[in-house]
Amino acid sequence: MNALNTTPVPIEKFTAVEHRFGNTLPLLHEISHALHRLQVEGTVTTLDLNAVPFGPGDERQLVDFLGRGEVSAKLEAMGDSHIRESRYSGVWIVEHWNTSGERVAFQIEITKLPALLEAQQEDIAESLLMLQAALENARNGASV
Amino acid sequence: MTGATLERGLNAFKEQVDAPVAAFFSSCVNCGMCAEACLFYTETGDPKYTPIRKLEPLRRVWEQEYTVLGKLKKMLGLARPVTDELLQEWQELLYDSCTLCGRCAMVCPVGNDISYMVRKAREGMVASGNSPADVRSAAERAVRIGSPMGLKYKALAAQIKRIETESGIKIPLDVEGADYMPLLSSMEIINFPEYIEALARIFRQAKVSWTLCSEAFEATNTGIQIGSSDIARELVQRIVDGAEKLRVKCVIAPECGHAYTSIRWEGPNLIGRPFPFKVLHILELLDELRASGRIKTENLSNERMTFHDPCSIVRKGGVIDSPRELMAMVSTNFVEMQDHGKWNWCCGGGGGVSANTNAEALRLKVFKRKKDQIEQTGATKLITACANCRLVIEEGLEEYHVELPLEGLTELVAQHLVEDK
Amino acid sequence: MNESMDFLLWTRGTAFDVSVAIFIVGMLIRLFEIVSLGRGRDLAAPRGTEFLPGIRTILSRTLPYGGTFKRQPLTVIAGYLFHIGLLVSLLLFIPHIELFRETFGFGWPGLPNPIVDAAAVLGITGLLAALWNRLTNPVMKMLSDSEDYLVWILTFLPLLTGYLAYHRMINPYPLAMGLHILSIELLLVLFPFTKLMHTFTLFLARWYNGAMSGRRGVES
Amino acid sequence: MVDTKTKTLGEILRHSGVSRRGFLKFCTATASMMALPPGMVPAIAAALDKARRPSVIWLSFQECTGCTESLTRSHSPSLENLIFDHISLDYHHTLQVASGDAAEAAREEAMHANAGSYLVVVDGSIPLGNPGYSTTAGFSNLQILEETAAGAAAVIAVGTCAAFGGLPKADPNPTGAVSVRDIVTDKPVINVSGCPPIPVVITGVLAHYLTFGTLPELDQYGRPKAFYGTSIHDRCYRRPFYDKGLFASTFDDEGARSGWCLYKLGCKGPMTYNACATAKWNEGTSWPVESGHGCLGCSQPDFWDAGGFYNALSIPVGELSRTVSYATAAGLGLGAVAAGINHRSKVEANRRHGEVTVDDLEKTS
Repeated sequence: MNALNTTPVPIEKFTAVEHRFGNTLPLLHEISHALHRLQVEGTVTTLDLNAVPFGPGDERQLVDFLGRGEVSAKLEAMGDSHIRESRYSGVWIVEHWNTSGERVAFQIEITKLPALLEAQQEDIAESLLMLQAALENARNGASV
Repeated sequence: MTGATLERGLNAFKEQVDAPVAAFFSSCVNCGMCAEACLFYTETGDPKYTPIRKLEPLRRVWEQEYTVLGKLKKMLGLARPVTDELLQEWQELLYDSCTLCGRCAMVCPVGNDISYMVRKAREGMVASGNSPADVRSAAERAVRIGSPMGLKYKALAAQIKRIETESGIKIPLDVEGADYMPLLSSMEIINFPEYIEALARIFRQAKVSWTLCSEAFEATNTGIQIGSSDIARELVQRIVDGAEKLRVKCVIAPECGHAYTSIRWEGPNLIGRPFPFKVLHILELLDELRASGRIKTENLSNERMTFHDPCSIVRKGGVIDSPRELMAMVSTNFVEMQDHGKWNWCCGGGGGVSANTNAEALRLKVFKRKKDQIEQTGATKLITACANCRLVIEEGLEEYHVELPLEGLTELVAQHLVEDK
Repeated sequence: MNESMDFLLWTRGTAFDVSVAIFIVGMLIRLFEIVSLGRGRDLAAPRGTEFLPGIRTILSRTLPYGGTFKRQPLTVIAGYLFHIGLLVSLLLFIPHIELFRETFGFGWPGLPNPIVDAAAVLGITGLLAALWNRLTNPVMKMLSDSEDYLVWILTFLPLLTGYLAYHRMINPYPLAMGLHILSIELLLVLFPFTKLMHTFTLFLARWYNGAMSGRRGVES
Repeated sequence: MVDTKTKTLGEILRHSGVSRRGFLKFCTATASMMALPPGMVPAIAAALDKARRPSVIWLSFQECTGCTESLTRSHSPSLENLIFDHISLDYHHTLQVASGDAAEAAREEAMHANAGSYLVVVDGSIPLGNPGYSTTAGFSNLQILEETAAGAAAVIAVGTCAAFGGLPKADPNPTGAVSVRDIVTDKPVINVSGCPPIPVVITGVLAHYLTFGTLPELDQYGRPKAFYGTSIHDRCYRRPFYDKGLFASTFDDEGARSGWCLYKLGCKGPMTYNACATAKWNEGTSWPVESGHGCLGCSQPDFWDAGGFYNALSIPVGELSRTVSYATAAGLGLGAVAAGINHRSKVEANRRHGEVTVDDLEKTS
């Protein structure tokens, strides 16, 4: 091992340069049009960023541009999900991770409230049953 | 060999195709620009007069004899043959409607020298018996009698005698060892003998050693006009023989376009050897005399004059500046035509057209181009340096009822010559 | 199966080799055919020289004479448009330059694609105008034979297919590119045997014209 | 324990305690993976809710196992796990525990039990030159494929070898390799080409079948349009440089460092249809062009024979310089012959010239 360590192996120093490839600007225009539609017609738009051919640095540029707004939510269902409003109200950044901590979806939603934050009908029904069962248990003498 | 046959014609076409012809045909893209340079098209609007189209028979021979694909097509029977009917139809295009003026060769974007090819195509027309009857008989007269107009030395001798008597100047004849031997055109002898007198006066003043040759005075060459090198050679040979016999240093071409071409540019190639003498056009000689101060002029005219450039002398002969220099010797009010010098428009009668009665109506029609060009200048006198142009223009102006005096440049110089009395 | 890729590979492979070979062999045969006919030595005493006037005419005939330009502006303008469009697209498009570099071992700088694209559009426009001119101008109409129209098609197709391939207007792309290459191959194969030869022989023709005139002391 | 063979996916997930939110998130990820628009999520949710688990038989022929590697090392294993949890991978040489007769028995059992509804996945090409070139348990690849495909609902040809013959078929194709489509003509065959294919594309196709019970829309090469619908070039983030005419000329020049277009360095992106530019590789880290190397065109038929990897796409496949030199030599020879013929022709015409005198001007008839 020592011999290997002393062998001079030149390592090129590489400082990654972030180039602007111009792919974020059209996307921002699309977001702007979607926001206008939301304001006027109330139409909800979802953009799947996995389908956008980002170059290196493009994604960070977009996220930096959108910034952070007032609301931020974390969801724990089959891995984490982060849903946060950007500095532009009505524009939400949604990221889903799987249980192994890898991002499986990256979206921008232009909506008043991302649907995933709402309690779901099926879960409500299940919750109601569970709650009723719990109350039944309590009435039967169990301590609340 | 006797008589003209299609076979001899085809062989002649085949002989005439050379590398320039092959390069020209390979390059033509049928863009039609040559039509716009040709007065036979511009004045009639008939596309059949498009210069390059006039070469269809020669083009077919080139294609079928000298290109791989053409030979193949000919073998498979797909090629359009050159027939006697085709050549008959093309007589009008190769003779009546082409004066060999060479203007088309100046505009062709790919650089085709169309008049070079028309001259060559006529060889095939002659050998196949498709040359116009009038030009044919002129050629016969030239060979048999000595001049296309049937004029013999007797006539010249009479003119010489008359001029000598009237002017009192001796005209040297058959003087061995003279420097210059001027040639004359039949037209000058018959229609414009003033030219001979003008020469005599100018040469006397400039102390030029010169002589006429009784065996070789005729400069015109119907072999060139009809397009037969064999006939042209015979006629040129007479001049060469005369000049060599008199051991002159220089032969002077007269005010005649095609005569200059035949003796200056084609002559040595026809006889197959360089001349032992120089050939100059009379305007070149006069310009030399002017430049060396041997002739001077006086009483310059302020009449508005313009100059018609004879195609064979100017565009195709290269005598471009001399006429301008000489005009400045005689006139203070010289105006150029809009297209002049190498861009000049033809009078419509060169290349044998004026000798061809079939072409007469067409020639008068297309003369409109020249007439308009002259009128545009507002000149009251027209000068030129070609007896044929002069006759054709006179006839044309008469047809269009335009009154305008015409004069030869040499005579004009003689008129203003400062002479030691 | 896989038609368009097979087609593309065929056009980039066998067909390209064959057509380039035919082009070169044909060109050489044609040039030899022309030059072998010779030109008689001119025995007349020259007034001027041949070489420089010949070169001068090679260059000067690229510009039209004013008088004829005024009479036939469409012929001149359409001619310029399509020749420039064609030459720019052919010689200054970077993918084409790479092909030349591979063939000859050297290349040259190209132009940005939008400029080449514009040149191609001009070229296509020029060719359409030239066709219209050929069909309507009485002189050209009379002169034109089937070869003129064949040559027009052979010239038009590479520009058109190149334009369509670049803008990916034919799908899939291998088909578009294959068609483009095929159109070039057609052009190459027929080039030596049609008046497309003028591309090369015009230099000869102009030189002969200029030299013969130059000898007589005339700038042609 | 839920019987995964009879329950729907929705039932299985809910039984495992996955909330509706979790399910929707799964559907969103699935839609994204299948390259479907986000608007399709409700439809996917509805379909997945009712989806049943299909049986899958995986056959490996003349291949390098790179396709399986690609799939099993894909960047979102839990998602694929979910999918694989809900398909029944009943036979796979490389992955299955069983071997020998037991393995073959498993294949036959799966074929029997799911006749007409199972999926066959194939990686590798089929040699027709000699059946012995590639065999499994004494059966030639051709026999196994024909037998297995007979009762299948559809065949998925994974990788360029299975889809188009791939490397084994490269010139001169010593084994006589053919693609699945050359053999299976009476069943839908989906080509998932690439060398290897992008993992999410493989799972995306399976997910599509699982979700909708149908096969996705295919392009003219039999590939799912959702992934192969646009070329690498059209989705490439370096495309603006191509348009501006800014190209890297070597792998270490200023252009390469500045991330310019790799066309001159042989990028086959313009003719290649695949999802690399968006799906990317290695957990979405990068993809060939982003890492500075041109696309090899591996998802296209015959990519191995499509000219040098480092030659620009516009450069022909053959050795052009050689063709040019040979043709020039031939042209000089033939040209000399043509010149000789023309010269002789003209000399002959000159020889036959009879002098034209003024007596020869009239036609003789």
